[in-house]
Amino acid sequence: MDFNDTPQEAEFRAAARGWLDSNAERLGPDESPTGMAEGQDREDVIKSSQAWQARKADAGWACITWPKEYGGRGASSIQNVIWNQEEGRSQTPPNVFGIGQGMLGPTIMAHGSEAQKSRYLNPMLRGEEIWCQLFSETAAGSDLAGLQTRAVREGDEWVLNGQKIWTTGAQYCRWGMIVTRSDPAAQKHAGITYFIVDMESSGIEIRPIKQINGGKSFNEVFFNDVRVPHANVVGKVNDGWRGAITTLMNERASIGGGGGSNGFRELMRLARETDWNGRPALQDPYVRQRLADFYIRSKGLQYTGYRTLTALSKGATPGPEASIGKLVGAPLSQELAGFACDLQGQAGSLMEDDSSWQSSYLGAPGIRIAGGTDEILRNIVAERVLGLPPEVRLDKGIAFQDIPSARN
Amino acid sequence: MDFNDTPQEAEFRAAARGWLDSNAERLGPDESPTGMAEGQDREDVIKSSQAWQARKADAGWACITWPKEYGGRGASSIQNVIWNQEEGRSQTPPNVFGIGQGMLGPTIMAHGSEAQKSRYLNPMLRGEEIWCQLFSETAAGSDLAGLQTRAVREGDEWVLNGQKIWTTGAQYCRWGMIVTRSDPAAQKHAGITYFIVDMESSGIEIRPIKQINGGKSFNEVFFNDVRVPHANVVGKVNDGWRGAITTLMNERASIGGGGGSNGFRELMRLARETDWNGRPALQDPYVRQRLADFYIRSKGLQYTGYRTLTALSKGATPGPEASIGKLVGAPLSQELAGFACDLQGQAGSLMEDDSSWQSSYLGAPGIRIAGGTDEILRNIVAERVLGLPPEVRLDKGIAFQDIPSARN
Amino acid sequence: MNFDFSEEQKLLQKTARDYLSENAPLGLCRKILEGDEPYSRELWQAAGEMGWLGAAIPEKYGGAGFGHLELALLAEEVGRALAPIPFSSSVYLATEALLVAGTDEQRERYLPGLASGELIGTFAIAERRGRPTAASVQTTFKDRELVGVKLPVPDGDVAGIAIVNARDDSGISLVVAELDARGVERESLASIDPSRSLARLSFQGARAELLGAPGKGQELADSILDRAAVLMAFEQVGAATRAFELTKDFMMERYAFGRPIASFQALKHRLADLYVKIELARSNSYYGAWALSSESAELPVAACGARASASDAFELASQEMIQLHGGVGYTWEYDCHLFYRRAKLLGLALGNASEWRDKLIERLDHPSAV
Amino acid sequence: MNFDFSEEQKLLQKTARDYLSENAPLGLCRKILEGDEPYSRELWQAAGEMGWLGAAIPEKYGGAGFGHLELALLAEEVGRALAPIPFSSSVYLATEALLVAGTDEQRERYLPGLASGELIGTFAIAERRGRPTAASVQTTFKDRELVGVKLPVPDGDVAGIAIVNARDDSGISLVVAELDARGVERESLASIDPSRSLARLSFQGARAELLGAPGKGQELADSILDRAAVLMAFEQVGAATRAFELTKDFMMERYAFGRPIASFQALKHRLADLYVKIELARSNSYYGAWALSSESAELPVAACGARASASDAFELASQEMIQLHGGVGYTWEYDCHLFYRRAKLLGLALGNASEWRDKLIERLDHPSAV
Repeated sequence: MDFNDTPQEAEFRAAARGWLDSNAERLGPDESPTGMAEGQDREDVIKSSQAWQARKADAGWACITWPKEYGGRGASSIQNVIWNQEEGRSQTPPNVFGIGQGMLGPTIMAHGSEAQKSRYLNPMLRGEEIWCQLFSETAAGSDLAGLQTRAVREGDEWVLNGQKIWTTGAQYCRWGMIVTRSDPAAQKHAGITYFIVDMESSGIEIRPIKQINGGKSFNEVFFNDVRVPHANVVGKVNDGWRGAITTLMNERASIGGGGGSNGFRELMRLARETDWNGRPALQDPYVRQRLADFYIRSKGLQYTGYRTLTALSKGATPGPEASIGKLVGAPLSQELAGFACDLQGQAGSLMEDDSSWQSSYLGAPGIRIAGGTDEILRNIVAERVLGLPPEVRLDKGIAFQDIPSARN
Repeated sequence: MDFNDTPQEAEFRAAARGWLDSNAERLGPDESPTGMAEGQDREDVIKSSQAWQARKADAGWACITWPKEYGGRGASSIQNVIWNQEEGRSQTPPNVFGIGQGMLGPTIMAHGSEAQKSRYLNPMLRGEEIWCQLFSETAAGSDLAGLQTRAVREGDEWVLNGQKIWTTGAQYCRWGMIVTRSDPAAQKHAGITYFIVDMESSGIEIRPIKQINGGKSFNEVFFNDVRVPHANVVGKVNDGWRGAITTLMNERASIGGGGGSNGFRELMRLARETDWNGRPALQDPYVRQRLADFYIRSKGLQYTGYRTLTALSKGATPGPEASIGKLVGAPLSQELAGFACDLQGQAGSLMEDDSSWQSSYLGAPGIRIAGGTDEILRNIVAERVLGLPPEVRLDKGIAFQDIPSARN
Repeated sequence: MNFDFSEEQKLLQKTARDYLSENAPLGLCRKILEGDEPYSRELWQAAGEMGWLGAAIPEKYGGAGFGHLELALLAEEVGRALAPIPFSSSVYLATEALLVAGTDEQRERYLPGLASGELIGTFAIAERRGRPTAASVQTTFKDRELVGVKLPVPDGDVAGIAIVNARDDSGISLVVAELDARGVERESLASIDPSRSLARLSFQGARAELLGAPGKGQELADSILDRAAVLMAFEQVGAATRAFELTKDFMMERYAFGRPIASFQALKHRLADLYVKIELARSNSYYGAWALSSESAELPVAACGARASASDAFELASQEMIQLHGGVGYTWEYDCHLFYRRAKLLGLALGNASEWRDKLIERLDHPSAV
Repeated sequence: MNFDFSEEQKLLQKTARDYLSENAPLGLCRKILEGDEPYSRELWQAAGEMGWLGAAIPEKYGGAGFGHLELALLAEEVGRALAPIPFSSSVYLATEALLVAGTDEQRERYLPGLASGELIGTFAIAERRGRPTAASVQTTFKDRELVGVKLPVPDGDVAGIAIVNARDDSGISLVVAELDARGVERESLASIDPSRSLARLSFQGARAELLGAPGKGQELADSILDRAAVLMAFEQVGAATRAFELTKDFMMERYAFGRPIASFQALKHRLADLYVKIELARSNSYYGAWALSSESAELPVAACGARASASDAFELASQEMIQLHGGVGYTWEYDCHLFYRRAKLLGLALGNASEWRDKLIERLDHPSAV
């Protein structure tokens, strides 16, 4: 039991670090890479992000887990973690390609036609074209397969009508991948078709969604008679659920191990500096209990991440256990931020700036929902990790159009 | 808003107190009525209990909610509460008739034949015959209607075979009421017959169940070719579920308002007298938080009981809201006793006597299960109080014998 | 045993609910939250006209003279509506302070305006982050002049008077200060719930006068906070109940996997637990209302129980509301965040739930102090 | 990154598990619980022969010389089996105390017996109810004689030696006392978990000798408790995991309403939450094992995290075990209560979870004290 790389891992890390050190600035121990702030000029960010991606691609450091034939280096999961750690210690632009490179590219490799692979994968890898994922709908979130966006075939084209939601970066994406209902008379999972859609098509309207914390990183995307060539079907017609599953599995796999900071250190500082009933809050036994509980859960997650990394290092592939991270971490963030507000007494309701505890408290509920709610994650742990029986399903064995989707 | 009786209630209370004061000793403010302790001579207790019951019956104070025609006085729910309060302030023997008088008697009144009413109700009211309820089975607890004890008709008799569990007082009961499976080919709730059974019949074997705290207040009762006359069917053959529901509703209704002591005062004393890190535990802010939480939940229950009593006083009948009492109170008892153990430090694992915190901690899990588990109570609150949709049922619309009852 | 409100009291409550559902839908709260107005002047004026603001003020001071039980029910309705008005500051705090400690002259001077709504009052005691003690009060009162900074002061930007605790020769005293006078500077501060405003009040030699006996400021403040705590508990229970109802309704309408999400057992149990938590808070609040209205010696203990349980219930209800709505619950467009913000604001306004729990045990331990 | 045990270590663990499932089914725990024997002598002897008791004792003192990582895995198995033996007292506490503070002569005198099992050791520090401090120690050590009462002392009825903290001229010191000597009286006390015994030890001028430097008793005790905390955490995680597995299996087999109760969503979510809690405790315990085995300066912090989370996880697992078994879980006949009792006993043995959480923040706040 130790925290060192294996010799092979150390060698890989040295190579990665070597290239990074000659191409980017190393961050100091307390620095973080630049994020994409609200209001920052988006075009500039994208340009610098694309420039960095091209540089990596030229040197063979882009999409390292992709097979060599598509421009990657066939790296293992643990090598990917090491690369991400090292890149995270360098001053690099925010990455806006994750959804394409991490989730959609692998889907195209698995289910796409040869023509699709040769047209789309390389520009995706080089960051020349940015991709978005058009999955959730207002009435199809946790129950994604309940999606209702319609696709109707007309000759060599398909006509799409409907509405997607929670689409990251729709405004600056060149391509999207969309799951649609192509046969409402088939059973729920059997009438879904998966398309590549040109985001510049006419009939697409993109509206930003304002979140409760004022942020606008997501969009609604409306499809109004949008025409898509038949050649853009990924996999087979009415068999799109299989491809969607591949995308979702890759989403899960892209959750890294480790568990970053959730503000515990800052909370300790707050407790040290805040007067509570005549002494520093950190001296109050009740405050201590709460803080200790946060620390223990947060470290428990971090060390669970170490166990996952160890398994990856031994050749395992990421499994549903990764769900624990979000299931524990998201409510923890909310409790921790809420407690920090409480610790400030009446001043805890002052909304100071975007990096305040109040801001975290407003942002936290979103983390408990996005990318799988607490409840869906508990189902995943219960069914896929523990092997408990699935939910009783009332939506199986009947045509999609006959499944109740609203009262009466 | 006040805590006084209405004039009518005050009048009733005065009458009750008047009779009690001339027939029993009034308890001091810190005294409790004698309970039935483990190991006490049971026969003596029963005899004194029967003597007291007969005295009440002679004076018209037995089963006061029963209609006058059966020997009661047709008292209202609030009058019953007042009577119980006043009787509780007198030195009286433990009551061993509750199951019969509170649950089974009303069932016989509602569903029994005239012959049954005239034979059984009066001796029940006078305490001359004690009754038990034979409902739960090892594999039919929360799902009571899954019961498997068989009843097969042979001419004018029925033959019972099976096993009941959690029967209180089976050893000293003269009669029992038992729900049985009379038609396994019918749907689950449609093949159940309800009987009055003579507990002195041959073929009945009673074995005490040892609980985890060492207590033995419950029994298993085995039925081995026990013969019951057809005249003892309560209600109609195969329609016993209706009667069982009546019994269960009366069980719920018999839960009194108010919420007794759960040891908070004793916990305060313990915290005052225990050293915790160099000062009395009661001075420790963390201990205070825990204590306050216990107090607030416990008082919240007590005041919820006051609200229920007020509704009764205005003529309402007890509803499923009463489930809150046990749902909150049972886990509270467990937490409170567990915390009291913890507060004693290492000495918290010493098992001192039957009234210790350790003993409460061992007894508490039973309270969370008996008479409806936490989970069943949450279902009741969700469905009957809040009107949420029922569980998806896989055991409807098919013959009982075809319902899966074990893996494969 | 009559642990319930009277028919007349319930009728008053129903009238208030009907009025608010007509005139103060959640859109009104949203309008204040998104706009520049600090509170809804129309609603405030109407509340004054209907006698709500003076519900506990005797008629001789221009009030409606109802009493505290009636006021508690009105507070519940204000909570249900998330009404964007300085009700708690002016009614539970400033008005109660004057009722508890004011001279007849002071009452005559201020109560009629507070009752009509022409005057808004507030209670300014916080000075810095954390849980204050008597020893931590820095504001001074000397030669009838206040010097110091109070923040955050709820509704301090719109109030005409503030009850302030300050250090003087005799210890801590309460004083009343007129905020439009010389020597007072106000600054609006951003609030986690912009439908309710917060401010910084700087007193630079502002004139003020004693409220109650000198040196009794801590005891008086505690007593005023106890009264406000009960009323605030009703406001919180009202808001929690509304959050619960909206969530339940949404879950009955929203389908997933072919059935209403309210039919999933894990979610049913969550709703059951939330319901129970709110009901216990309601019962504790009832007890607080009884103690307040009957001037019972149990008020200090009852206030702690009501306040702590109502704060916890509303906070949980607001969190569950977003979570059980799922993605749409996290959008600005849905109303969930109005509840989430308000829960945090109210939960901190008079000291957080853990402070009240701590006080509870302190008071139970020293019944003489009650 | 290799945050896992080695294949050799896992093999040792598997051997232990196989041995225990053959020779120490839950019936063995029940036999001790119901009978008069204080512990299973057969199992104890076997544990000595297999090298478990001396896993962390160097070979030159008669130990197996494996190390603390191996010992941690053995502790997990002892926990899984609810083994009715004085393992924690003798191995985690007395043995570790001698390894940390013993002179070479003391080690030679005691460690071979502790390794073989011929000698049982314990750690006697509690004197009364509550959370002790250095100032509350009443037992005295003067002229090489101990005077005072320790209770409860785990396995004090069967131990041959006890490490005792006592007050002497230099403050608090640790001493080692032989319990069969003159001046020692023992009395067995009823335990909430009769499969593990508790005793009162009265020292009436019993001979004892210093263990470690005089006046360093508090620091030494803290250090020994940290080491024991990590090992105990593994024992607790092992027991919690077994409770979880048995409960899950039961719920898969037990049908209600025509389906396994493990298919009801509310219960599935409860199991998921319990699983997660146990896994986090396991991860914290791994970190503790790393810190212990590598003599890291992080041990004092890591021990707190491991101990607190493992105590909470086992306690919850034992409570959920009964609840999710329903009625039969509350019968003496089923094994649930064996876990419920053991969880309380172990949870209190080295100080309860809240004490360790408190220590954790104290230590994080003063890294110099680490």
